[in-house]
This record gives sequence, C-alpha cells and structure tokens, in this order.
Amino acid sequence: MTAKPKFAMYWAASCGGCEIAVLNTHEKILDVDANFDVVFWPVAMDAKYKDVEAMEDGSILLTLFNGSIRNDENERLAKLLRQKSKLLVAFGSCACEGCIPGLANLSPVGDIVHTAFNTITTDNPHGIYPRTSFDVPEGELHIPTLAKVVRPLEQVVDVDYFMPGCPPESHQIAAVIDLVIKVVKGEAELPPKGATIGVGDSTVCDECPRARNVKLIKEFTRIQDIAPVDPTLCILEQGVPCNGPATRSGCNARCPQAGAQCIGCYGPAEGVMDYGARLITAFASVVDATTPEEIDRILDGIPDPTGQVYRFNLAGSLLKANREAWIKG
Amino acid sequence: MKQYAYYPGCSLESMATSYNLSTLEVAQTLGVELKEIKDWNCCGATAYFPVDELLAHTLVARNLALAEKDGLSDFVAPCSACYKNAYFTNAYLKKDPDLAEHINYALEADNLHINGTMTVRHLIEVFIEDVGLDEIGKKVTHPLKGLRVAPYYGCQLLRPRKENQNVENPQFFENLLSALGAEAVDYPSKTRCCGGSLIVTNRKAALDMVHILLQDAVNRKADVIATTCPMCNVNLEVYQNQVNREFGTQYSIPVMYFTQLMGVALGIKPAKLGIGKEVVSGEPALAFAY
Amino acid sequence: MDIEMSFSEEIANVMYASHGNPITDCLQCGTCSGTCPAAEFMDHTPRTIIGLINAGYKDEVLASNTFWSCASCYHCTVRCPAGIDIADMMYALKRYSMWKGEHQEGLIGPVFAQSFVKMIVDSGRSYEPLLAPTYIFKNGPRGLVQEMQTATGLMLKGRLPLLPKKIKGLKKFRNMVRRIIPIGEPT
Amino acid sequence: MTDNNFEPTIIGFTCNWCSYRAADLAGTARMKYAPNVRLIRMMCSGRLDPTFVLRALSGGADGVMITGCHPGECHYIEQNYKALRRFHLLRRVLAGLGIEPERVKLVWASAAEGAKFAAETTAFVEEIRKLGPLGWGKGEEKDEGGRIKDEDSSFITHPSSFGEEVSA
Amino acid sequence: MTEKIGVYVCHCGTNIAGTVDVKGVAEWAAEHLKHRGVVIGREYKFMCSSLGQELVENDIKELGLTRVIVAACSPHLHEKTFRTACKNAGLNPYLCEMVSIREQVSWVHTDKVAATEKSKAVISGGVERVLHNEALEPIRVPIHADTLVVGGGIAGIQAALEIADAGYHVCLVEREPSIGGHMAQFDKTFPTLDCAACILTPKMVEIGSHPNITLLTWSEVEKVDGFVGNFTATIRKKASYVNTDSCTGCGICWEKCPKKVVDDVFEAGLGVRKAIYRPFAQAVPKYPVMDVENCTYFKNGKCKACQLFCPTEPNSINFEQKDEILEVQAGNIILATGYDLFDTTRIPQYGYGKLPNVFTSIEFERMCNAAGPTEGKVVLRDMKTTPKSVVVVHCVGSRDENYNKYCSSICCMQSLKFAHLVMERTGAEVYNCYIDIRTPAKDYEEFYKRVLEEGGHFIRGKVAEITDAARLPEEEGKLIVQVEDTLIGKQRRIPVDMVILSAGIEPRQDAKEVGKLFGIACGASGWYTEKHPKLDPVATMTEGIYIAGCVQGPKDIPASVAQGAAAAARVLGKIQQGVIALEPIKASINETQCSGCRICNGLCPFNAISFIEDDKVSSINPALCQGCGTCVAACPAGAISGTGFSDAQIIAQIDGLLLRNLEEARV
Ligand SMILES: Cc1cc2nc3c(=O)[nH]c(=O)nc-3n(C[C@H](O)[C@H](O)[C@H](O)COP(=O)(O)OP(=O)(O)OC[C@H]3O[C@@H](n4cnc5c(N)ncnc54)[C@H](O)[C@@H]3O)c2cc1C
Ligand SMILES: Cc1cc2nc3c(=O)[nH]c(=O)nc-3n(C[C@H](O)[C@H](O)[C@H](O)COP(=O)(O)OP(=O)(O)OC[C@H]3O[C@@H](n4cnc5c(N)ncnc54)[C@H](O)[C@@H]3O)c2cc1C
Ligand code: SF4
Ligand code: SF4
Ligand code: SF4
Ligand code: SF4
Ligand code: SF4
Ligand code: SF4
Ligand code: SF4
Ligand code: SF4
Repeated sequence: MTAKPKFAMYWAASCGGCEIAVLNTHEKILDVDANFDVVFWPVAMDAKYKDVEAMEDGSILLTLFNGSIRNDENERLAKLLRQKSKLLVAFGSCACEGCIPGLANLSPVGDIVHTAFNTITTDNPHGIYPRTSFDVPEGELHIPTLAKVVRPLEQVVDVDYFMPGCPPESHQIAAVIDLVIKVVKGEAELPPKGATIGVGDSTVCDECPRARNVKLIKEFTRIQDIAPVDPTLCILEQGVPCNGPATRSGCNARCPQAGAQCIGCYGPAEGVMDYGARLITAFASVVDATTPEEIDRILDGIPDPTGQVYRFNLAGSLLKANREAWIKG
Repeated sequence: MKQYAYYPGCSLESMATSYNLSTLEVAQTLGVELKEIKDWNCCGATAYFPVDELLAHTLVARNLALAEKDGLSDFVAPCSACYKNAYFTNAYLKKDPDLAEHINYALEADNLHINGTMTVRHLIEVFIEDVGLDEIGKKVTHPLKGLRVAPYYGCQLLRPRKENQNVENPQFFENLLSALGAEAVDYPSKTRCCGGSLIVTNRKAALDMVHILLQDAVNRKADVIATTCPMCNVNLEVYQNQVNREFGTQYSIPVMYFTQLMGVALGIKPAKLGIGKEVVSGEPALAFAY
Repeated sequence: MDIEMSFSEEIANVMYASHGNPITDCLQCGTCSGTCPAAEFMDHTPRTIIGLINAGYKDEVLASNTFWSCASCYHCTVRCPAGIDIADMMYALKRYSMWKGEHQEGLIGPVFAQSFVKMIVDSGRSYEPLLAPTYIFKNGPRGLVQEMQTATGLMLKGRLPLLPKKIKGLKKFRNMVRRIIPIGEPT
Repeated sequence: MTDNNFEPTIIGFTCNWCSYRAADLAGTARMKYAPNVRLIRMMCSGRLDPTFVLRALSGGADGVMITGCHPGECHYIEQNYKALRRFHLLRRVLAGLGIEPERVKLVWASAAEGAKFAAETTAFVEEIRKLGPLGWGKGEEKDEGGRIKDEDSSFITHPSSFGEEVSA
Repeated sequence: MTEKIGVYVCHCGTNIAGTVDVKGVAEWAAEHLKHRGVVIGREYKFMCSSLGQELVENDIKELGLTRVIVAACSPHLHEKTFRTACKNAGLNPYLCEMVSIREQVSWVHTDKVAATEKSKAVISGGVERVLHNEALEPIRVPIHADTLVVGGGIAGIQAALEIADAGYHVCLVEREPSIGGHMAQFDKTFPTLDCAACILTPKMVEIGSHPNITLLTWSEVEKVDGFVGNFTATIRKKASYVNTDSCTGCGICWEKCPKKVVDDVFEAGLGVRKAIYRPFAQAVPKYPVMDVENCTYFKNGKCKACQLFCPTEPNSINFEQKDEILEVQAGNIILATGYDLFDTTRIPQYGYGKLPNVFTSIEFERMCNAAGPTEGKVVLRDMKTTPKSVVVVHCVGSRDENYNKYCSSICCMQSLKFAHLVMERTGAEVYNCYIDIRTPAKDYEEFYKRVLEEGGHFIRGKVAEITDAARLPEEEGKLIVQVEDTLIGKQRRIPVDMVILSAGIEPRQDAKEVGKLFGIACGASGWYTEKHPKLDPVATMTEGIYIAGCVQGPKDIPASVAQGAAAAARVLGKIQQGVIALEPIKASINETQCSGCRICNGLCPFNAISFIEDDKVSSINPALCQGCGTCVAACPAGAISGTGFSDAQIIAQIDGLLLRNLEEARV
C-alpha cells in the first residue's frame, strides 16, 4: 500500500466557523482520515511550525487555508503552506475575500489598536499598549504584528482554488472532499487552476424559490419594518435590499428560504471583478425615480450602503479598504 | 385642537379693528384657536422691499421665529400683504440656505432662530381648508339670502403664484360666499389690483384703480364688496369720496371684511363684528340680519 | 477678468438670486404692460423699461417714474411668458435708484419708503398718523384738506389710534436690524 | 495638503451620441481645456458599470468624470436616468470608503455643448487638484505573481503615538 | 495566439503634428508597447488619404497584423474609412479601433509635452482595448414587405398612398370613424386658399379604394411585438354596431336616430350629430358608427330606430357586434398620429368658455366650412349676428414659459387666413395681435402682404386679457381686448364683437403611452424624437419605426405631406433591400449564469429583454437591442455581455489609459 496523500488545514484571521463546518460534514470526516494523512491541523492536533518547515516542498497534497491575512504570522504561514502544498485552497469567505475581518479595513490599524486598548470599555488606566517584541531573560519575544490592511489569501500567495461561504456549506465541503479523493484514485480530473469550487454557476436568486417580477422600488426599508412580509415574494421586491442577485449560488438560498435577505457571504459570481459594484448597479437599477431628489430619498432607505455592498468583500474589492486605512495604515 | 400662530399685523390694530374683532369672533365660533404671536413686529407691507430686501426678509422672519419659539407651526395672517410677505420669506428660507444663514445671524441678536418649520396661510385659506365649507355651511344660522356680494381677492392673496394656484380665475371665495347663502357676483376685477400701495405715493393712479373696481362692482349690481385684506378694504371704502370727487361719480357701496359677512351669517351680533365702524355704512345692505 | 457689468446684470444682481432673473429673456411682447393697472401713469411702460435696461439706457431708466408707480400687484409677473418677475424687478430698480441716490424729482415714493422704514426700525410697528406729515404736503393744499377730512372721519369711527405703538423688545430688535443695515450705534 | 506640482489623472466616460461629440465639437472649435482627462467612448452613459469607476480609481486615477446626454434627451430614450441612479448610490458607497464623492462627477452635455464640456473638464481638473492625489495606483503594483509586494504590506511595530509601557 | 498590432499615428498636416510629437509617439508605441503585441508603429502625413489607407492594408498583408490602431481624428469622422481598409485587406473590420488625438488632444491643448504624453496614454488605451475586440459580422434580418401606418391625417394618408402606389401592401389604422385628421375640418388652407375638401377628399377616396391598402378605422393599436423587418401589431377594431358588408352608407339611420349629441370632436362643439353618425359627409369609409355612450337603446334598452329604418337586406345594424382583435404583420411602421389643439381654458384671462364670443381656431374653421354648423357664415355664438369687429389673438399657449415654450409654427399663417376670411365674409374690422409674424415659407410673406393690403390691422403686442367689463360707453356689450401696442408703447383697450384665439398645437395627450408601445421617445416638449433633427427627421432611434407629420413637431400641411412621402421613401428603401444589416453591437445573456432575478427586465427601453417563465431566465432579442449597454452594466450576476463593448474591453482600456500595462508583460 502506497502512503496516503498528506492533508493540512490552517486557521488564520477568522472566527473558526470554517473549522466547525468541516466537522459538520459528520461521517464525511472519516473519509478524510481514511484517505489522507493529516499532517498539520492546529485546531485538531498538535504540530509545530518547524515540523512543517522540515517537510519537503510540495509534499502536502491538499491544504485548506481559512482566514484572512491580518498579521505577519498569518503571512508567514500562508507562504510556508504555499511552499509545501500542491493544492492550496482558500477556504471560506475570509480567505477568499476578507469577510468580516476585512471590515477592519474601514479604519486605520492605529485606530483599531487604540479602540482595543484605550476606550472606555477597556480597563487600561495607564494607557499600556502591547509591544510586538520584548526582551526577556530567555531572549527576545515576538507577538504577531498587524499589517496595515487585511488581505485575502490570494493577495499574498498564489491560490489554486477558492471555496467561498461564511462558512462554506457542509454539503459543498463534502462534495469537494469526494472530488479530491476521486482525483487521487484517478477517477476524476481537477478543475482548472484558479476555479471557484463547491458553488453553483449562478447567483442566489437562481436557488431562491420566491416569485419575482419586474422590480420597481419606491422605498427601501428593513425587513423588520415591513409587516406582514410576503413569504413567497422576492424580498428585494418588497423593498428590502437583498444581496441575492449578486451573490454566488451554492448555499441553496439559505437566508431567503429562512425569511431573511441574503447578505452575500458566497461572494461574487463567476467573472465578476467587484462584488460591491454589482450590488450598486443592482439596487440602483430598481430605484423607480428620475429626479435626483427622489433618487436620494429612496436611497436614504439603505442607511449604510458601503456595509451593505461590501460586508464580506471589502478586502477583496478593487479598492480594498477605506482611504485612510489604505494611505495611512 | 390645533393652535394657529396669529399674526394680526399693524392695520388690524388701527384702521382695521373691525377685521380683528370679526376674525376673533368667527374663529371662536368655528373652533379655530388663534394664538397671537407675542411681541410681533410690523412686516413692512410693501414698503420695505424698495429699501433693503434682506432687511425685509429679516423682519418677516422675526415673526416666524417668534411663532416657532411658541411651538406653533401654522402661521396665519388676515392681511393679504402680510401673508404674501410671510409666505415668500418662509418659502425662500426653506429653499435657500444662504439666506437662512444671513437671517439667522441677525435673529441671533434678538435671541431667536428660525428652522423653517412653518406653513404660512391666509386666514381665508385656514377657514376653507381646515374648517371646510360643509362645516361652515352647517353652522350658518342667518343665511345671507339674496345678498349680492362681489368677492374681491386683490393681488397679494394670489400673487405671485403660490404653488399651482389658479391666479387668474380662482373660485374659493365664491364658494365660501355660497356656503354663507350669499350670491357671489361674477366680478370681473376680482383679482385686479386696488392700488393699495400707491395710495400714499401716487394718489392719482391709486384712485383710478379704485374707481375701476367700484365701477365693475356697481355695474354687476353688487350690494357689497367683500375683502380679505385691510389695505384693500380701506382703499375701496375710505377713498370712495375722493374717487367721487375725482371722477364725478356717486359711488356709495359698502365694503366689508369677509369675516364680517361670515359673522353675520353665523349669527354673531353686528356690533361684535365691528359693523358700524364703516365710512360707507353696511347696515342697509345687511338690514335683514338685524 | 475685468469685464464691466452690463446694466441688466447689475439689476439682475439686486434681484432675489434664486429666481434666476432672466431679464434678458424678455421677448418685448408687452404682456406686462398690457396687464399693468398703473401703466397709464408711468412715463415708460414696464416692457419699455426692460427694453431700456437691456439696451443699457441707465440714465433714462433711473429718471423714469415707472418703478415708483408700480403697485407691486405681481399681475405682470404671473403672466410674463418669459418667466420674468417684473414686479420684483421694479423693487430692484427702487433699491438701485435709492442706493445710487438718483431718481426723478418730486416723487413721494423714495421719501415714503425711507420714513416708513425709519419708523419701523424705531418702533417695530407702523403708525399711519406719524407717516402723514412726511408726504402729505406733496399732494398740494387740496390734497391736504381731503386727507384731513378722511382722517377725521376715521378718527370719529375709532379707526385711528391716538398713540403709536411700540414693541416691547425694542432694544434687541434694533440690534437685530443693526446686523443688516447701519442704523447707528446703540446709545 | 496642496501639492502645486500635482497633475491629476482623470478618466472620463463619454457617451457616443452626446458628450463624446461635445468633446469633438470642443476640438473642432479649438476650445482649450486641461489635458488631464483621458476619455473612453461608450455607447451610452447607461453602459457605465460602477466597476469601471472603481477600477480607474484603484488603478491610479485621481478622479472620474461621467458624461451623458441631458435628462430627457438620451439617444436610448431614458438610459441616462439609470446612470444617474447608479451615480448617486456609487457616491454614497465611495463616501463610506473615505473617498471624497466629489472625485466622481456627472456632467450632462449635449452634442452641441462643446463649450460646456471644455469648461466642465477644466473646472473638474481644478477641483481634483484642490483635493490632491487619491493615492491608490501605487499600492497595487504587483510582483511577478500578481501579488502585492512585501514592502507595501508595511507591518505595524511601534506607532510613535502609542503609549510606552509603564513599569509597575 | 499572439496578436500583431499595428499602430498608425496621423499628422493631419500640421493639425496634429503642430502640437503632438507624432514621430516620438509612433516610436514610443513600437518600443514600449512591444510586449503588448505592437509590431509596428508608423506615422504618416494624412492617414485617411488613399496612400495612408494603403499603408495599413499592406501591413496587414505583409506583416500579418491581427489588430489595428489608428490615432488620428475623431472616430465619428473616419472609423468607417479605416475599418473598410482593414476589410479590404482581409481583416475583420471590428478588429480596428480609432483613437482621437486631434479633436481630443492637439486641437484642445497647447502644451506640446502634455499633448504628446496624453497621446501616448490614449494609444495605450486603444491597444489594450483592441486586444479584446472580437471579429464580428453584421446581423442580417429579412424585411416583411407590408407596412403599418398609424394615423390617417394628411401625413399618414400621403405615406400610405406612396407605398401602396409602389406596389406594396399597407395597413392604415385610424382611431376615429373616418380618416382625414385635422385637415378635414378646415375650409380653406393657407397660403393658396384652396378648399381643404377639394384637395383632401380625392386622396381619402383613393385610400378607401386602393387595392393595396387595408383601412382599419375606429381602431387602435394595442401592442407591438417583434422588431424591424418583422413586427406584429395587435389591433383592436372597436365595435361600430354596423355591418359594413351590407351597409350602403345611405344615411337613413342617422336621419331617424332621435338622439342628438354635441359633436366635440369633428365640429369642435359647435355642431351636433346623432348617436349613430358619420363625422362628415365626405368621410372615408362611408359607414356610420354607433356611439354607445349616448345611444338610447344602450342606455335604457329602448329605441332601435336605426335598425327599424335601415333599408338594407340583411339589416346592417347589429347590436350584438363585439370588438375585434386583429393581428397584423409588418416590416416597418409609420406613426402619423398628429397633434391636439392647445386647451384655451388653461388661460382664464382670455375668457374662453366664459365669454361666449371668444372662439378657438378650430371652432372658427368649422364656422367657415360650408358644410359646417353655420354653413360657412361667420357669426357670433348666437349663430346669427355678424360681427363688425374681430380680434385674432396669436401665440395662444405658445412661446410661453407658463404653457408651451415652443412656437407652434402654424398659427401665424392660420391667423392671417382667419383675418382674410373674416374680412371676405363679413367686411368686419380685423385686428391681429401678435408678438412676431412668422411667415417663413414659400408664398407665406406674400400672403401676409395681401392681408395687409386688404386692410387688416396689426397690433404688435401679446394680448394681456379679454374682458366684458366695460369702462367707457363705447365698450358696452363688447369684448374688450387689453393689450400693449408695443410699437407705440401704449396700453390699448380694443372693443370688438368677436375674438378668435389662435391656439397653439400640442403633442397628443396620449403621445407618451403610444410612443412606449412602439419603443420611441418624446422630447422635452412631448413631440416624438427623430433620429437626427436635421439629417434624419423621419426615422427614430428604433429601427423600422418612422414618424411623419405633426407627431414630430408643429408643422403645416406642405411639411406634413413632405414628411409622409419621406417616411414612405425610407420604408420603400428598406423593402427593396429585402434584408437589413444591423450593427453587431448587441447584448446577450448567458443563460447558465442568469439567475432570473429580473433586475434587468425593466431596464431596456426597446423591450428587448424578456423573461422566459419556463426556464426562469431572461433573454435578449438581438434584433431589438440597440446596444446601449445599460443592462450589461446592470446585471448583478455578470450574466449579460455585450459584443463590441464588453467589460474586458473597457477595463483593459482603463488600464491602458492609466499606463498600467507598461511595467509587466502579460501577453
Ligand atoms: C386651426 C388650424 C388651421 C390650420 N390651417 C392650416 C392651413 O390652412 N394650411 C396648412 O398647411 N396647415 C394648416 N394647419 C396645420 C395642419 O392642421 C397640420 O399641418 C396637419 O393637419 C397635420 O397633419 P397630420 O396628419 O400630421 O396630423 P392630424 O391631422 O392630426 O392627423 C392625425 C390622425 O391620426 C389619428 N390618430 C391619433 N392618434 C391615433 C392613434 N393612437 N391611433 C390611430 N389613429 C390616431 C387622428 O384621429 C387623426 O386622424 C392648421 C392647423 C390648425 C390647428
Ligand atoms: C448663411 C446661411 C446659413 C444657413 N444656416 C443654416 C443652418 O444653420 N441650419 C439650417 O438648417 N439651414 C441653414 N441654412 C439653409 C441651408 O443652407 C439650406 O436649407 C440647404 O443648404 C439647402 O440644401 P439644398 O441641397 O437644397 O441646396 P444647395 O445647398 O444650394 O445645393 C445645391 C447643389 O446643386 C448644385 N447645382 C446647382 N445648379 C446645378 C446644375 N445646373 N447642375 C448641377 N448641379 C447644380 C450646386 O452647386 C449645389 O452643390 C443656411 C443658409 C444660409 C444662406
Ligand atoms: S429574495 Fe433575494 S435571493 Fe430571492 S429572488 Fe429576491 S433578491 Fe433573489
Ligand atoms: S411680459 Fe415678460 S416677456 Fe413680455 S414684455 Fe413683459 S417682461 Fe418682456
Ligand atoms: S406689479 Fe407693478 S408693473 Fe406689474 S402689473 Fe402690477 S403695477 Fe404693473
Ligand atoms: S443614450 Fe443618451 S447618454 Fe447614452 S449616449 Fe446616447 S445620448 Fe448619451
Ligand atoms: S338605437 Fe341608438 S343609434 Fe339607433 S337610432 Fe336609437 S339612439 Fe340612435
Ligand atoms: S406661429 Fe406665430 S402665432 Fe403661432 S406660436 Fe409661432 S409666433 Fe405665435
Ligand atoms: S439581471 Fe442578470 S441575472 Fe438577473 S435576470 Fe437579468 S440577466 Fe439574469
Ligand atoms: S443593451 Fe440596451 S438595448 Fe440592448 S438589451 Fe440591454 S438595455 Fe436593451
């Protein structure tokens, strides 16, 4: 019997939901164990960075990298795992496009540190801030230092595949694992490099069962402010900005099915360069007005347009960050 | 019950006391609560604008600001000239932040500030729009049956154009008169100017203008001319003598405030409406109401 | 750029800015003059005045009694097919001529306007008997007699108050006015 | 910050039927305007995808000028209204990203308004000059792998404004 | 495959070379854009000359160029020239792009360095864009030989006859019971004063009997599907309750009908008709229609006099008739739905509707018509008194910010005609109050002169008001017209017996909705927008839809006829071609990627986008798409792409303009 191919998974700047989603594949997780040799997965087993460093380049077949690049440790590991892996998958929204951690790009990193260590919610009477290096008798200690902006994996290293979702749906993860196992067995071929996997071809509306018509919106509002909500009619048509039309399908329209608007975690559709731009144009297209005043009145119904269109994508967008964060960092 | 910021204007304290009296009486009968603005100032009628436009707007704005300070939002003027001034200053303030800034700077010296929350209307509009003709009709106890009234709108009530108003052939005054049971005369000069602002500065022109108004009313066999403005009223009434002298005519047609006619129809005692203070007595025309 | 301002631009500038004041759009159609109830008493009709302004005849315009004869009835304004606020323009001309101190001899208008404003600035209210002396003699002796008769009649009917009124917060009121026009320092 | 030597780079989107022709007309009439604007011809202002604006801004442009036919005069009937709606929402999003919304300007110019086109262009260049450089182009230089270079991801160590540790 | 791009920079004499270092630019392109595929950078004195074009052609053949950039004047001038040159050399013309360095660089800038640098950027943008251009072929669609004409006024009549005479079939749809339009209401027509009926009736009769014309009166178009070459119109033929197969138009039914109705349409309210009626004697077709709103039988179930007296066998009155829905195929459509008269009650100071002897222009036309309600006599509202003095008011509702800003262009001449007719028929004094007299066509000024010679009075001044309030004894019982006579600077009051308001003309009240049916737009004043106001006044932005007559703007009969004929000529040209080549600048939807969100569905003004319910995807009809690109920019799923204006092309051009292509090699 030949040696099992090696598998790794790493958690950079993210919430950990992606790891849970992998475990949520239930018995599928046994297939991973059966088919792979898990060499590095800090959340599940003990391993040292130096063990990885010692591995031969390209010796890991598959690495699922979740989380975005927030600090130098994230970046170091990204580069290390790239070097050691044949297939590096940006796993989950954070790795693909920055996700919620990416919203930190709305503020300069100095402000973020300041908020964390010196506002009324923090008990820090002497105004003490952490240092990134500190001399102790044993030598110099380092803690990771923050980069000026959060970056998705692709902005740091070459990525083979992208698997969006916050987190990716377990059935999609299972499908991808199945596929890789088949490839290993020579029963299937890998998709072309750079592909987005574990997703549908279209956008969330494609999987959304709600009925839709030509849309003419005179008033944008929040879902809690409409009563009663029509459970069968497109949410956007009811005046609630739903990100479904611009968001990659694959989740089975979870949110709209559950009665809430899509907030966009699966990211842009194939070939789309900037997710926010697509939503701007989608929402603006259904605004039913021709005068600047009336247009403004209707748009006032979207109180935080930037957050609305970039909740999951800011770091991966064309502009990547707020100007202040970008220039000053 | 809604309160209105009542701006009587200078004339209602002097030449037009009967307008003030009848206004307050009628308002009370109709349940319209008029709250006089405290320590209001003269709005300048038409005489400010030739001197300084900004000052003119500021003086008007002071009254609006006082009303705002009282927590009121409906500004009511019985004088058409005051109404026109207040209406436009208010409108300009709302659409021109520059002007608002200038004016607020001046108002500050009087501890006042204006936010532009006011709606400005003429008294007759308030009666018609807020009380309603049906309601007024229901309260009429002494219909003015057979009384031929020339409804004189004058100019400042209508012009310059306020929103989409019909400025050439409005009908609301006629409708009010009908509700009172009177017969509204088709009065050709109802929106023609009476020359009020010229009576001091160009007497000859003003008398000519008054003459035409009287002539049209008499030709149309009106028993009385009804007005919505103290200036028009004084011009048409007090100067009849001078017109007669100038043009060799014999006009003697009573001129009454629309509120006086309303009062009579609502059964209010003539004396309470200031009837009797006219130079050309209205009593013969209103005889049936006594 | 030091291009001299044309007379029509000068006048447009003294008109309330938000109207746009397109006085150069005048078609010379005569609707304003055909409408004007005071036209007969003007030496130039309103249309002619606009024509003179646009042609730059400043002296003729300032010497004219037209704008002092305007009754501010706005009838011309609402009818003008070019959207010109002619009545407002008449006010602008009054202001302009008082500002330049140039107007026809013997007119009551300028004197009246000034004394009226003075009175209001002094008291906050207007009062007819106080105004009378400033202009009453301009109408000649016959006018004076007529005026006295009219006034007496009103007095008898209780329609002329004997004393002028003043507003209460006069000092602050005057401070407010001071922020707009010079009326002398507070004493 | 006003840099006197700062020459803004501006991308202009013009519609084939009106504003591009207005630009042509400005040329035929030899009107002069600032050379900082580089034009792209589209069939209609309705073609304007916000992506284009973001791409221009993130790629080194300091401002973007969008031009189309006057409301009611669109060659395709009403598509410029759609451009107007997008423009309004886009500006809101840009403001949220800390970018002065004035960096994106919408101008209606008919094919006859060469003078307007020239004047608006020059005025816009001056407005952008006042705002200063946007500063996005540089940050995106890529290394061979199409990634941001290391030196750009300047790591934070000790911002001078941070408090020093106080020994207990 | 590696692309080979040729860059050609034109001197345009000194037009470009005077401000731009042309040689430097060409060399720069060859060197610095080499890695982008530029294999040659040339400069030439006059690129558009035949030698310049040969340069391009030879390079294509000899160097095997696969893309071409010409940096010269505006593409609006010479894009076609260079694309044709490419085509001649065997290169798909859409692989050639022009960039403007004349109109947009050398002519508008003075700083040579800046102009040269900008030229480089512009060329770089062009190079990046052309790399993404696709080889395209024009779309060819066949043309259905039938034509639909909507509106049977003089413009529509003319258009229908021209096409029918050329041997092609026409379907003419008219809303009223008869064709003829406004012209049928007139008595005389300016400037020659021919009798309207004498010149119009023969044409109407020809329409009625032409073998190539299907006439559908009392009908309206409800829906239009399809596109140029292949429209399908859904037409509602309203029930007339008269069986036209048997009806002979004898007139007994309307003679016997007991119900009189004021005729507000044809007689402008001056005359009456019956509940079953034919609007006028020369009507085409000759059959009456029943007005169910007013018919006694439809109202209370009794009467049927018409049926009782109808002499035909079988009886021609059919109370059971229903509206018919017809479908008509057509390759082209001409809209000639005309105008409405300005509603003079909107100007209360002119007293129309209140002062009886104030008349509108159309009322006066009917009064002058020998077949009209007064049999051609000019009389006051009492229908008997002859006026002794008349004022004709010009520009009523026209040239006025408060109403219509435009000049209605016909009312000056029509007012002169009225002055003439009044004088001819009554000998009354006539005053024309005008702002300007506009007589800009052949023999029009001569007509003005004639009216002056006949003794017409002319007062230059827009009428301020009309009143019946007399001030002087001579004004008693008269209408007083108050106006400034601007030539003498005096306000005048002219007492007269009668006033005629020369009302302006307005777009049809439903013009906007009707326009929408056909996918065409109204301009600011409400008239339909032509493709080009001077050079293509009868075509519209929608291929295959033409406009003629007053729908396009105010005009008189000669101009309406000219446009009717012009529209017909355009249509005949199309029919002769048999097929039409459409620019391949089109949008299309990738069905797999489309989620059916329907965001794009409301965006296309040409109704090119439809939703396929079964597949839950949207789809674009390429023949209807005009290529504006709005939907491409709108699709949130990125499912719509455009040929000739793709995202890739524009993004690449942006990058190129910003010179982002210089640092790295990405070919
Ligand atoms: C008072 C007056 C006098 C004039 N005198 C003269 C003159 O002497 N000489 C001169 O040259 N010009 C004159 N004109 C101008 C002349 O009337 C127009 O130039 C001419 O009639 C325009 O013809 P048309 O076919 O464009 O429109 P119209 O005559 O208005 O015809 C349009 C037709 O379309 C029909 N229609 C409308 N909507 C629909 C629809 N949705 N579906 C189907 N059918 C529809 C209408 O019923 C009508 O039959 C005069 C105009 C006026 C107002
Ligand atoms: C100063 C001026 C400014 C104008 N501006 C405008 C404007 O801004 N907008 C507008 O709409 N209109 C304008 N016009 C009107 C416009 O010029 C005409 O409407 C238009 O040019 C008419 O075109 P045409 O083809 O009928 O005649 P023309 O332009 O005169 O063309 C006739 C052609 O026939 C040739 N020719 C003559 N006799 C013979 C022959 N026997 N054999 C062979 N060839 C012959 C001539 O050489 C000429 O090339 C303007 C006119 C003038 C005078
Ligand atoms: S609810 Fe949201 S996801 Fe569903 S159809 Fe509407 S926009 Fe699309
Ligand atoms: S009405 Fe208007 S356009 Fe006509 S003359 Fe007077 S100002 Fe000029
Ligand atoms: S506002 Fe003056 S100019 Fe105009 S009509 Fe009235 S009086 Fe005449
Ligand atoms: S459709 Fe309008 S905005 Fe678009 S190109 Fe045409 S004219 Fe310009
Ligand atoms: S049935 Fe109707 S149409 Fe026939 S005659 Fe009677 S009223 Fe006239
Ligand atoms: S044609 Fe004559 S009457 Fe008609 S709007 Fe034009 S100028 Fe006035
Ligand atoms: S906008 Fe795009 S995804 Fe939505 S229906 Fe249209 S083509 Fe399909
Ligand atoms: S590109 Fe324009 S014309 Fe074509 S389908 Fe889209 S919106 Fe319609």
